[in-house]
Amino acid sequence: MTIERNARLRAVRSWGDYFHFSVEAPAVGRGARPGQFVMVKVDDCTSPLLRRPLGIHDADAGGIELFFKVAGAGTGILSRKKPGDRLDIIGPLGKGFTVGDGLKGKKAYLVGGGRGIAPLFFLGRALAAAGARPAVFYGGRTAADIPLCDKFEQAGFELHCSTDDGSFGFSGFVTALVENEIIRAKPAIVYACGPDPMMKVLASITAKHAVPAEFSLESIMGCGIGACWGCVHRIKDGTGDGWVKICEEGPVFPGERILWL
Amino acid sequence: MTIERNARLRAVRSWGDYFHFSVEAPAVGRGARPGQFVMVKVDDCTSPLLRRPLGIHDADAGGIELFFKVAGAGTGILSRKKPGDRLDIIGPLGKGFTVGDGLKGKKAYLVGGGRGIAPLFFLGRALAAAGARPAVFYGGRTAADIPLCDKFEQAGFELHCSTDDGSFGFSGFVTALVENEIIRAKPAIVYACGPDPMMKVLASITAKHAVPAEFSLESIMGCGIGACWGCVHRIKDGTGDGWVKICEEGPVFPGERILWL
Amino acid sequence: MALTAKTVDLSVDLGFLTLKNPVLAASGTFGYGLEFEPYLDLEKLGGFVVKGLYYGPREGNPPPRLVETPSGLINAIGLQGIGVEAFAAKVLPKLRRLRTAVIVNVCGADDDEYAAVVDFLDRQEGIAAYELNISCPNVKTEGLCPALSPRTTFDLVKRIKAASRRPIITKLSPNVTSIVEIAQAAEEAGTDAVALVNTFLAMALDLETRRPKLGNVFGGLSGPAIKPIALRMVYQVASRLKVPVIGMGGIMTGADALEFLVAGAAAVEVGTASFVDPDAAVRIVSEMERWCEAHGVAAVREIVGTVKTA
Amino acid sequence: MALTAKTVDLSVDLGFLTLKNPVLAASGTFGYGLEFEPYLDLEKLGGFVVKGLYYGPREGNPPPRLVETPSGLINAIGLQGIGVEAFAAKVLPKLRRLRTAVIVNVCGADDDEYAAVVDFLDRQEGIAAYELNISCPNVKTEGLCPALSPRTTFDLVKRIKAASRRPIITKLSPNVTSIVEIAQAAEEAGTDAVALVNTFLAMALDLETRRPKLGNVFGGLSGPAIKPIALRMVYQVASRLKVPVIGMGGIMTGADALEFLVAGAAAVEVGTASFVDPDAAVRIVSEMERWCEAHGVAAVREIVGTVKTA
Ligand SMILES: Cc1cc2nc3c(=O)[nH]c(=O)nc-3n(C[C@H](O)[C@H](O)[C@H](O)COP(=O)(O)OP(=O)(O)OC[C@H]3O[C@@H](n4cnc5c(N)ncnc54)[C@H](O)[C@@H]3O)c2cc1C
Ligand SMILES: Cc1cc2nc3c(=O)[nH]c(=O)nc-3n(C[C@H](O)[C@H](O)[C@H](O)COP(=O)(O)OP(=O)(O)OC[C@H]3O[C@@H](n4cnc5c(N)ncnc54)[C@H](O)[C@@H]3O)c2cc1C
Ligand SMILES: Cc1cc2nc3c(=O)[nH]c(=O)nc-3n(C[C@H](O)[C@H](O)[C@H](O)COP(=O)(O)O)c2cc1C
Ligand SMILES: Cc1cc2nc3c(=O)[nH]c(=O)nc-3n(C[C@H](O)[C@H](O)[C@H](O)COP(=O)(O)O)c2cc1C
Ligand code: FES
Ligand code: FES
Repeated sequence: MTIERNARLRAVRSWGDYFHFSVEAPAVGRGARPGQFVMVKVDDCTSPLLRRPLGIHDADAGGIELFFKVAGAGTGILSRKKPGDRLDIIGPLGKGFTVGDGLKGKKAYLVGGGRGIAPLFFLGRALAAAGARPAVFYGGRTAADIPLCDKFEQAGFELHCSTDDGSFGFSGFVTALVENEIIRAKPAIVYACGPDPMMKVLASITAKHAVPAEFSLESIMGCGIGACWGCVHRIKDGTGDGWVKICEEGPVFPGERILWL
Repeated sequence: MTIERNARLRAVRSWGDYFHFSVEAPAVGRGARPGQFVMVKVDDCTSPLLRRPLGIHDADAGGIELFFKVAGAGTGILSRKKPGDRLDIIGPLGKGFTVGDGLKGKKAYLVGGGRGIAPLFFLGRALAAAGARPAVFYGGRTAADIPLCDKFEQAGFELHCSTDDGSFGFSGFVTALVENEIIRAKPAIVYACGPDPMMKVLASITAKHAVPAEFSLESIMGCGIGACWGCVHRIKDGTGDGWVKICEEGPVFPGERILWL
Repeated sequence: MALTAKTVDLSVDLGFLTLKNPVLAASGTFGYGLEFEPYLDLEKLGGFVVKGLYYGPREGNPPPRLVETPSGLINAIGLQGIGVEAFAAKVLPKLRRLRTAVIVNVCGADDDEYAAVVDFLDRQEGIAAYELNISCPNVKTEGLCPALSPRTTFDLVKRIKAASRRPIITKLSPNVTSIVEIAQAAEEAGTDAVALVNTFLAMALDLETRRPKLGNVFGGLSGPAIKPIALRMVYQVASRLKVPVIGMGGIMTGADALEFLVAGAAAVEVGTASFVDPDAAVRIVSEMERWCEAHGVAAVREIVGTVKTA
Repeated sequence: MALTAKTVDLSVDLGFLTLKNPVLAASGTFGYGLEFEPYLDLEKLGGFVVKGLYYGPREGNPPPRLVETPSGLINAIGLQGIGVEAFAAKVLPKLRRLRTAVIVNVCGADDDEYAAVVDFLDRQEGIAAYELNISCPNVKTEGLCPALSPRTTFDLVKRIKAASRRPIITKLSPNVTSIVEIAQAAEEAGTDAVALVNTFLAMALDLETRRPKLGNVFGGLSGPAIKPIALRMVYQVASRLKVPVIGMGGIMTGADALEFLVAGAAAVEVGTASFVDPDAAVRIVSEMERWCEAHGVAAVREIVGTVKTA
């Protein structure tokens, strides 16, 4: 958990509304685990006022990578940064995905919808390093929403793509594609990040097929460090359920603990 | 009075905190007279909220030039614009300096302090075109505050420079330099733009020597178009005095009508 | 789908006045209207409210009169203006020709002066309604004004309503514990509509000199900074009043204006935005129109007061 | 001029409590303090106010709980928290070790609960003072809270002050017609200090769904947007009260904090800024120190209440 006020933007790639940043930030990169996130200050201006949470797309000792979609003012300002510009980021934050030793040799399905693909590259790399056999399911509304297909393929991942409109890969929701594959070959675990409706469907699919699953949740965040109680989601614990802070106890939760509202 | 939302920034020059912009804005440039100003939107962000007033440094049928000093957030944002960026400007606004026919063959002194030099280049050109003999007095705190000396010289103006610290030209206030010259050779008129204290002193000098003078005043401006009553200065009229809108009736006023507070 | 040019009905009926669209330019931010002719077509507005008028000409406050704050503007103009006689002689003849609603913002140092202004204006033609400015924070000590108490609001509105031949819009102050209580007092006194909000009493200091940044020390805060509070007040008032509510406070875009309508405003006023973009009010009208088109809303009045909370 | 490292005396004396510097982290924006240990040295703060505590644990409001507005933030957390018993058992032992003032923000659904919280905490060690939160707009309908009336303020403060063995700081709401009147009621009831302002009652709508953006419909506005109003209120109150005023509302920089001191605040609290920069409060302390150095101010308390208006 470092404040890196002077992280140099090394390189920018973009595909329409989607942007990939490579950022020099050794202290953040060194500590990062898959599923964690950073809080990025987009501007010195007080509007937008708050930092924006972005998943860690990849990390090494030199820094981190980010992958984001322009969703509004904050990500819009961010998208106009140029290589050489400085970013002010805090991270790594939150608890990531569980990459257990027990996964060695086993299949793991990684399901990303749209910008939700962001943390799954880093996760896939970690799984492969741990000896698991990751397969990535990457869905979007249309072909333009899944720009990272090449990157995943080049990195040697088993990749299944889908588009809602059938413009690329499987035609239909990525959840249907995943269910087909679960039926064909049941994985040891499913990891997912994407819009709530997608994850809600996936939660019922994994429950139905009794596959353990972990989901990375989203919320508007005030602080990202557990201080404001702004980012809560309904989560079950031992005795009951309550509003749990995503930034601190998440953003990743086991499927069976999440109450979808 | 045009709103030019898409004025292309053609070129930028800078000297420390001072910036020179060349802006493509034909409709604004064509209508401009010396001493008028534009209102510039520095950003889409709501902070700073208001446009910033800047004098027209030069103008022709293709556009205008601006010359400004970074004074705070707004001019700071402006200073980071790059050639090719678009500016949103309104102008030309206000009433400018009087360039009367009666000045033919006569001496006119143009006195600029710091960023107050901005409108005097355009004025000097207009005076020369009208057959007057302009002499420019350009003062600053130190040599770094009078970066346009070369430009005025290259344009063929008679130029007198001063710095408060003596690092370039006459050592002392520009007002003292002007008074010396008025005593040597009384001009037909004095025009000035600069900080209030400078202009106040100059007003008493020109009054003492009975030289007509025109001063360009500054104020924080809400609208720049006479709608908010935010930019008033104490000005005498036929019957008495009152708070008069600088943006609409000025920014230039004859010396004898201005009440310095 | 091919859209014909005029699919959306933007008109709104305030009961006492029909506006061609719900957007009025707000008082004090639109001069006497004419200042904006180079930048927009005044007839494209629902209407405009001219700068607050006292009976006689007024000096206003010493400068500085404006200071910017984050996403806001504090003003302490102090209602400088030409007075009703000059207004009637020099301005009104030009405004009268416009096919748009001209509303006059009525001020007074005391109740008698409000009455005198209305009495004088009642004898002029070409005014659609009066907006009773009982809420300017810039004229008395620390923002004192009739709109701070239900009693003074009731008394003043009652007196002016009884005397006036024209509809009265009472403009409320946000600097109160219960805006609903004040609005209800105005309604009971017979106002034809309420307009809210006027500016928030505020100040700014220059740290270097330790002096107030405004000549008047206190001023009124407007602009996007206040929008969330203004919207809350409009929502609270609109659900409890029978007379129409005119909403304002930080409206910069068509979306902002539509939010005020959803919250219950029958019409809106655009203030500070006209300083940033002199054509803001007309842009906002067309942004509203486009939003309605894109969302299949045939008449903008359909969305008034449609907040879903269940 | 060569300056030695520690030329400026930053300490301030509130009468009942001496702070090493005038900067406190504000309640609800600083968790229980410990969340910030990775980012700043808690002992460099004048102190901090922990998140508001009810007697028992509290659920808080349904999400969404936050929405950004221009230069502002609306929150409707609804005081989710662990309650006094868990606080005393799990948090306080860690806070007690810190050499900085730990202030507890005390909440209650009714007067009895406030009293019960204070009674319980009175039996714990390591608390410098109580901040009586009579002004949270997020728990009852449309922002109702004791701080909206002088009567309820007086009664509650009087009762708690009589029962408490520790100093009481009463935290006031800005959602009132006369903040001075409420502050005076708190002073008459015996409060040791007042803190202002809490958040402004506000709302935001999602135009597409026409739903409130907050689960609780209403929330409290904080951040730079409110600073000009908060500063005005601090100035009004400070000149009329004998007890010290703790000022807050939109403080982001050392200059902002110094402005509140000039306006009359004896100390300040830093709220929303800690979300933007977790180390904001400590940065503000050092910015204040540097400003004092550069301006030859030997002790920061010298600038308290030094507005020049003549
Ligand atoms: C832990 C975490 C990790 C994230 N990682 C990524 C990532 O790697 N790549 C990426 O593209 N995005 C990611 N997001 C989402 C990203 O933070 C938001 O898109 C961004 O904050 C929007 O900011 P904005 O100013 O551009 O849009 P705004 O104008 O603030 O919002 C645009 C719209 O999105 C909604 N919104 C804003 N923030 C969120 C949010 N956090 N969750 C849901 N809806 C929201 C708003 O209500 C609004 O309707 C992540 C979010 C979280 C909580
Ligand atoms: C008609 C007119 C023409 C101008 N022409 C030029 C020009 O050609 N070149 C140039 O460099 N500047 C010019 N100025 C001044 C320029 O507008 C201000 O420097 C600018 O608006 C400051 O904005 P900012 O956001 O950078 O600073 P801010 O942060 O807004 O202000 C910085 C400091 O300057 C003070 N200030 C701000 N605006 C003014 C103002 N208008 N007058 C006096 N003090 C002010 C503020 O109170 C503050 O102390 C002109 C002003 C006017 C009224
Ligand atoms: C410079 C200025 C002058 C104003 N003058 C008046 C006035 O004369 N009468 C009045 O009722 N309101 C006046 N107002 C208040 C506005 O009409 C409006 O209520 C307020 O600014 C909030 O709207 P906004 O945020 O869109 O500006 C003035 C506001 C500003 C900024
Ligand atoms: C998320 C959030 C939670 C808050 N919780 C509390 C609280 O528990 N008790 C309290 O007295 N004030 C609470 N406040 C109000 C702040 O302490 C402070 O009064 C207010 O935010 C204004 O200061 P600022 O603009 O610096 O944030 C909260 C504010 C925010 C933004
Ligand atoms: S974002 Fe503040 S607690 Fe999670
Ligand atoms: S700046 Fe608005 S009247 Fe001059």
